[in-house]
Amino acid sequence: MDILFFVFGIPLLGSVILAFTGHKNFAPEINVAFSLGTFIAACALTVQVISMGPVFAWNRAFFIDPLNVFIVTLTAFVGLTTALFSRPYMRVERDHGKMTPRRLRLYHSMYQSFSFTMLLALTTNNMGILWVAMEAATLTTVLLVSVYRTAASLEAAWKYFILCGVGIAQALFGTVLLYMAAEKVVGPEGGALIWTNLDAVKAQLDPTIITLAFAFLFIGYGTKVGLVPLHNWLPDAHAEGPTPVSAILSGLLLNVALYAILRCKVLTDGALANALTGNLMMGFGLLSVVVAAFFLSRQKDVKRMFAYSSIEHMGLITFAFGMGGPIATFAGLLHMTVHSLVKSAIFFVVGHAAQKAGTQIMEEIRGLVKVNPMVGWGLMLGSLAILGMPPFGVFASEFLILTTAMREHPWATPLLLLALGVAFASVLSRVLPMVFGETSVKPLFHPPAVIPVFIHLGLALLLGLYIPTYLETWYRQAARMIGG
Amino acid sequence: MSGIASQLINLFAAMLLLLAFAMISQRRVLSLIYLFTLQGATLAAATAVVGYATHQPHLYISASITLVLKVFLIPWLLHRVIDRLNVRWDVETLINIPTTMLIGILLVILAFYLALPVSQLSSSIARGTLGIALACMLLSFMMMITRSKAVPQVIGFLSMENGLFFAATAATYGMPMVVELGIALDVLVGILILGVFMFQIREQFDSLDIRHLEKLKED
Amino acid sequence: MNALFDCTHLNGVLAVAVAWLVIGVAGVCAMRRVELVPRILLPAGSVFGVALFAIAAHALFAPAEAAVLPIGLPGLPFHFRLDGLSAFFLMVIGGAAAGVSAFAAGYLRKVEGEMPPGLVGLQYHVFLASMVLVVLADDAYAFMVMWETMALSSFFLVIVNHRIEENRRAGYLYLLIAHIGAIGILLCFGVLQANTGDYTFANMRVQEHTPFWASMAFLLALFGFGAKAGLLPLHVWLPEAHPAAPSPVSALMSGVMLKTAIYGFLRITFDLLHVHLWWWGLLLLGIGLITGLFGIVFAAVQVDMKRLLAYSSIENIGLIFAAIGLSVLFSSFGMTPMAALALTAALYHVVIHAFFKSLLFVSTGAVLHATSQRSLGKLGGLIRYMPWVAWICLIGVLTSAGLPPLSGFVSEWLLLQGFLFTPELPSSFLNMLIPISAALVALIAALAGYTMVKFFGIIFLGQPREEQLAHVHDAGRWERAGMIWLACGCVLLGLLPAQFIQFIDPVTRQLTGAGLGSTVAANGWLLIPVAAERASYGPIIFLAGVAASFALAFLLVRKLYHGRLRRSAPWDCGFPWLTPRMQDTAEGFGQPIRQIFESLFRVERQLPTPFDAQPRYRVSIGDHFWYWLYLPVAHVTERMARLIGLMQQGRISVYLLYSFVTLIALLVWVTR
Amino acid sequence: MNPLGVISQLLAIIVALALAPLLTGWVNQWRAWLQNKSAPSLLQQYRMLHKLFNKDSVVAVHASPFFRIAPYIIFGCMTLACAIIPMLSTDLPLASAADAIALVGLFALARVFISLAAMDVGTAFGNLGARREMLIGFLAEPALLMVLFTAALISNSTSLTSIVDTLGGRELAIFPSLAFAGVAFTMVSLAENARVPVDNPATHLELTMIHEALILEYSGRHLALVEWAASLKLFAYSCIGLALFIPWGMADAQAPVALLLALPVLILKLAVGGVLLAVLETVSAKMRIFRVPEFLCTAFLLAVIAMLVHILLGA
Repeated sequence: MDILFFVFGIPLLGSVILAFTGHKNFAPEINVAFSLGTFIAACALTVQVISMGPVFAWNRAFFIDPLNVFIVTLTAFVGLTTALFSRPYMRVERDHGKMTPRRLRLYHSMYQSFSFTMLLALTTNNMGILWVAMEAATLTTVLLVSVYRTAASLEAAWKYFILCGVGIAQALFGTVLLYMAAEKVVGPEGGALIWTNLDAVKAQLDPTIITLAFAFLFIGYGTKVGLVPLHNWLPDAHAEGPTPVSAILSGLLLNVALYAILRCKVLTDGALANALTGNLMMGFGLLSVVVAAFFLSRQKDVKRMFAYSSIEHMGLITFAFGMGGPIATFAGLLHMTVHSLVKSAIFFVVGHAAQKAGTQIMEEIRGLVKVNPMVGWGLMLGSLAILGMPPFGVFASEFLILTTAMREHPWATPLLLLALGVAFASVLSRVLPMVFGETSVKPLFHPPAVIPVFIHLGLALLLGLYIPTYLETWYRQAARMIGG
Repeated sequence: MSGIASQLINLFAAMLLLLAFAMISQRRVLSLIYLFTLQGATLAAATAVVGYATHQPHLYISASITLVLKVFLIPWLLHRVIDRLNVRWDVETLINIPTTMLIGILLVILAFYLALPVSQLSSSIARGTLGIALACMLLSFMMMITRSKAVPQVIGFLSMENGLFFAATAATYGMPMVVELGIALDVLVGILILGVFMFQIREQFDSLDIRHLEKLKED
Repeated sequence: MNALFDCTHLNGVLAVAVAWLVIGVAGVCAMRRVELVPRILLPAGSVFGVALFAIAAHALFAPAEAAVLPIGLPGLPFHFRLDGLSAFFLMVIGGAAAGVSAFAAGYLRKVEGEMPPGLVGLQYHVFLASMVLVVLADDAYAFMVMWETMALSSFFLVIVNHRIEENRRAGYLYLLIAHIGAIGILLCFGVLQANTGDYTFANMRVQEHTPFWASMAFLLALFGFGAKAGLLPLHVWLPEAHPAAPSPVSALMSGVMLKTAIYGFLRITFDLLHVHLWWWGLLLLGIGLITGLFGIVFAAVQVDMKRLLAYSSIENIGLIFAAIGLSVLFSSFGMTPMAALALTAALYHVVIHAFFKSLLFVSTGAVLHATSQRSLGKLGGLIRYMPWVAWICLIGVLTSAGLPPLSGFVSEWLLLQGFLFTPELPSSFLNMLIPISAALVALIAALAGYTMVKFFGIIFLGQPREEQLAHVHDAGRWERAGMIWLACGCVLLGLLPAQFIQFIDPVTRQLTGAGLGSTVAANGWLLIPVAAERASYGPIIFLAGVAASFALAFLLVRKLYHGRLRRSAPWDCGFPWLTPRMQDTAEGFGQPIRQIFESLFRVERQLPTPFDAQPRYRVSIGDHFWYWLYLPVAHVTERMARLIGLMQQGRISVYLLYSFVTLIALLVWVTR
Repeated sequence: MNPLGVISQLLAIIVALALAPLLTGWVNQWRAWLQNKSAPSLLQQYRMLHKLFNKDSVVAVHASPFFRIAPYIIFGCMTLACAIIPMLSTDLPLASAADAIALVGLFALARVFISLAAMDVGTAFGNLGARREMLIGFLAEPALLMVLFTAALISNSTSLTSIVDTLGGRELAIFPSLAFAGVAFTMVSLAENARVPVDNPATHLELTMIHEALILEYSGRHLALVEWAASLKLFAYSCIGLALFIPWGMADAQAPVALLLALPVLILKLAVGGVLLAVLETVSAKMRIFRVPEFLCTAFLLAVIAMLVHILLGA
């Protein structure tokens, strides 16, 4: 009986309870309470891991090491803040009549089960279960995206389902191949899908199978990371779902999918002597960065725009991990953290802004600093942070990535320069008139939840200026595991 | 004994491939469902035979799961859906059938080429069939691409899962039990959600033609 | 390496930076109390500016000090180091900031724009502090963080009046170019760290680079810092951003912030890279001079006084870069004394530009404050109503025109002296080019005179072109104080070059290994860079000469004749209906330049036809770079975006096809 | 700073102040003769100055103090200019305070002040004159600077005295660079001193006038000072020309006799130069104001070519 049980026991319980009480007036608070519980459990887990190193649970079915524990904490934290944000947001939606009691029940219950699947995917030691959890995450988020039942949201959800379902299917085939390769080494019984076992014997795994397997796994989980050209579901899903869902999609789901890829990368690198995985990740990462940057310059819908910026940043992170080496890997992990913090913060403010203006079209959102300075400055600072302006943490990681790339892969830097420039120009040119300038809209009757926004931004700021030593050692260990 | 078994398995594998082609060439929704059911049955049988031949009891279980899920439950659901939404008419494909067939043949060749080195390394009696499994998967993938209605797309998706199951069986006598169960659960939930979706899509667009689902795009 | 809290120069400077930050935050805490910022905070800030000036001046002659702050990236805490170069630029920052803050104390009484004064004060002081820390930074990360903070704070100051659309546009353009430049600098550091993963300047100093990588670093630095300094063709933000910002901010941006770019460039070119290739120098010289000519020619035809000054900043930056280029050229041939001479000219110009450009900008601020009028065509005759501003501004104008005995002339003189040594360069090809450059420098200087006469004459002299100008008020107490401080800088730097060069000497010794200090010190009041028979310049004697003959003439005329004076109307050429509107306009004054340099401009004229009911003549001066470089780039980007956008036209089958093709391709690739 | 130096310095200043109007008068006289007019007397300039000093000076109602200070400053500048240009001797204590570049700066200072003063009154003519003066200035200045640079490169120094020392000390040789420089210098000084073909000091034709437009509002003592400054400027330019191109006969340091000898030599050279100027003015026609930039650009180019020639041929 250990903390791990609570980490995903709580959200599971929460989803069950909220399935019945989700429409009640106090449901948002319950939601927050469960997320808080999860977060506390996650923190306790973190402490445990930091103090006594990697832990196994339930005869090696679950495994917590520095790599996943930090994503676990991040997940739990963003889950909590998003729950805080969704309180006033969903109230407003209900008052606008966009959320019926049934939908609220569905929403809250799915919210909890989504964080359950995330945590399951993160903590499991079994590649098969990892796949199952990812698929389950897809299912829950599909329901969340389609919660408004509008034509657009249905279309988005359908595309999301089909594309990710197909992608995930590839991942399953990859897993089968992996199992097949492992079985010959580990033996048919004795959990040939247990990651730690595989990690122990990864050098003996057969290269040809592993190569094939990684190809499938990369396509599969890459679809969920949103790598170009597998990204097409992502903007629709972000734009059409409720804003808290967009926040957790960008803040959590993408990270977890990338985490899955990293786990596979470690094994593959062990099995193969060549730089296959690195090249693949750099190539797709770079492609994503560039393409997403150009997409950014054509957006009209604010949430869609920031969805593309998520693609861009995921590409950057993938590129960093692809480069490998201690600095780049460290930067990748750091970027993962700050991106999910900042991006979810942006979605919070965007959500409020869109509710005020009653639209997500950027031309019709104007002069936020006039109506509500907190929201306005939140959006301004958040956008600047996500665009890599110091002293926010995004800049720290981009600094490390670019400087490392400059000497190791100079060919990539012009593309990165181009992409970052275009992205900066596009986003800033749209955010400026939204934040400043004239406006006519009225303030909302529910006070917006700006605390989560500024908590996130504050943390991002902190990570840019000062990284606590335990966090640093944690990152370093993780980086070492990924093979930095 | 195992000789017959392996022959049986190869036979079933061949049937699966045949069915996959049949699905590609099939125009009518109803017969698509029948073919899918048949595919599921074949898959279950193949699994069972492998289990019998290699004395692996858990394969019986997965065989039975397959049977229940893919022969009875899902086809039944699909039938209900198309009855409710009466969309039993013909499906026009985006690419014409002969072309699809040709591409399909190319895909099969590719799949075999890919699977050959791998299946050399397999210890399973069904090793030769891995290529077929991969081929089935790719074929159903292509079917999803070419179909313009929701139901056939879903069927393609499911038959892709069939291909995966068969691959698992053929290559490695199936995955660990817990994983099998998990996958089965996901498939089940997935099909349920899809079913619900189809109703909602229907009431939104009063048609299941996914060409209505092309509003969200870059303009 | 010294502990915090013991009394060193570095800690003193850091203390000033912190003090500025505290002042800024204090302003925000009392957001509602409008008068707090101008009454108390800004004067305090200006006092700290003086303190910074003093500390830095003292630190110049002290050995370098370093400190490490416990913040930053893991394994890369913020390193700060105070050596000659940084101390010198800190002097510039402190000196200019003191004057400008004092002026702002008077200027910001009236709330500027939509932002509450507390917020403006915060951004203003963060801007100051970040500039200080940029100059102190001793590792790439600290440098970049402070650099971007500087850009960000100044960006917010530019869009203080964000209601006005073109201000937002100006701020946008500014931040965009600044950021892209910053990425260039970042990549330059990436080159310099040479895969060591150690981003301290100390490490970069010891790295040896192949010529390819060294040139790469140099070009990236030129791109990055050029974008900030406003070198062609990255200058377009400057004339947009400066008019948009409140005048004290324009003063700081133009007078000080541009200098941080010079600082960074010197730091990288002379300190971190120790090889110099001769074509670097040539490149710098070329770009610098073209920038200078372009800037001054455009300044001469402007009709908005702040735009005029902005373009003149471009010109000055160009001259500074030309001097640096000359210095690089010399040092690449190992002629260190000449390199030192050219570098001295550059640094001297850095200082005086900081002073006179700040002075001119704050003067425009005072005029703007009194008349709320930026267009030269609606000003005039202000010397009668605001004599303080006018006469102090005159000093700035004469300095900026590069006239003896004021300081503007000294740097020009030193630069030309530098050119006179070029025949000693070993390459005859260079010898051919240098006279042309010298000629260009002379031309630029002369044009500066033209522009400044236009600037001062149209604003302050003549008759007021609008009625309401007749009752404008002069600058207030604080404003005068700030302006006088800056004016004193211009005058003293002009009269005591020999003394001030002692302050530049440590820097040139640090960067080039030689300095003028000793030779200049040898003969007191005369400025003799090399040898008395080669060249000498004694501003004080010069001034004494003019003053003496002035006084003698005055006295003699009064003594031998009389001092009678009659007032009467000016001669109206027999046309009694003269109005002030009939005076020469700014356009008119710039017209000859527009004719001579026609090809540099993109002129759009609206000529009246004989049939117009009320005929009007409109002419607008455009910048070719905008149409030849920026718009095409924008169009290409847009077209590419449209092409890429085709990828996503909503059809799920197509999306599936993408994944399918990717899968197949990948499989084929991995198993090849 | 030896007593002799002080003496020669003072002598130089006095000679300049005294002879400047005379030179102007001389040129005007010759011009009149060459154009078959009856010439004014040689002392006409002095008479005029005296008259102007006696008159009240009438100042526009809204003229600022600047307007009244300017003439004195201009006069001061020109005096200093004459003081630092070696005309009699190369032993000038003041010369060390300002070298060739500073000399150009000095002229620029005077120009800026007179232009600003002209703009102060705010009449159409003042502004017009100021604009044209600055236009000529910004083209003439670099040209003059280049001419001086050529000499400076030859003698490796920008200090006027040592330039003259080297040029005067050398044996007679043809310097092609100096030839170019000489032509350029002549053109520049024509422009700078408001002479035909650039400007015509004898007319008040508003389409063309430059110098006269500048000083239109001046009268009385102020006008006198401005006019005196103008003739000083002409004197200074002539002396520069002489110093650069025919420097012989000038006294160098510690030679009182040579100093006494130098004066008649100078007067002779000036007389010849004045005649040449008059001839030049007579044979050439006043050009349109828009042709002036071309004229001066030619001068500028000639000067640059002179430098190039020097660097190419080392001569």
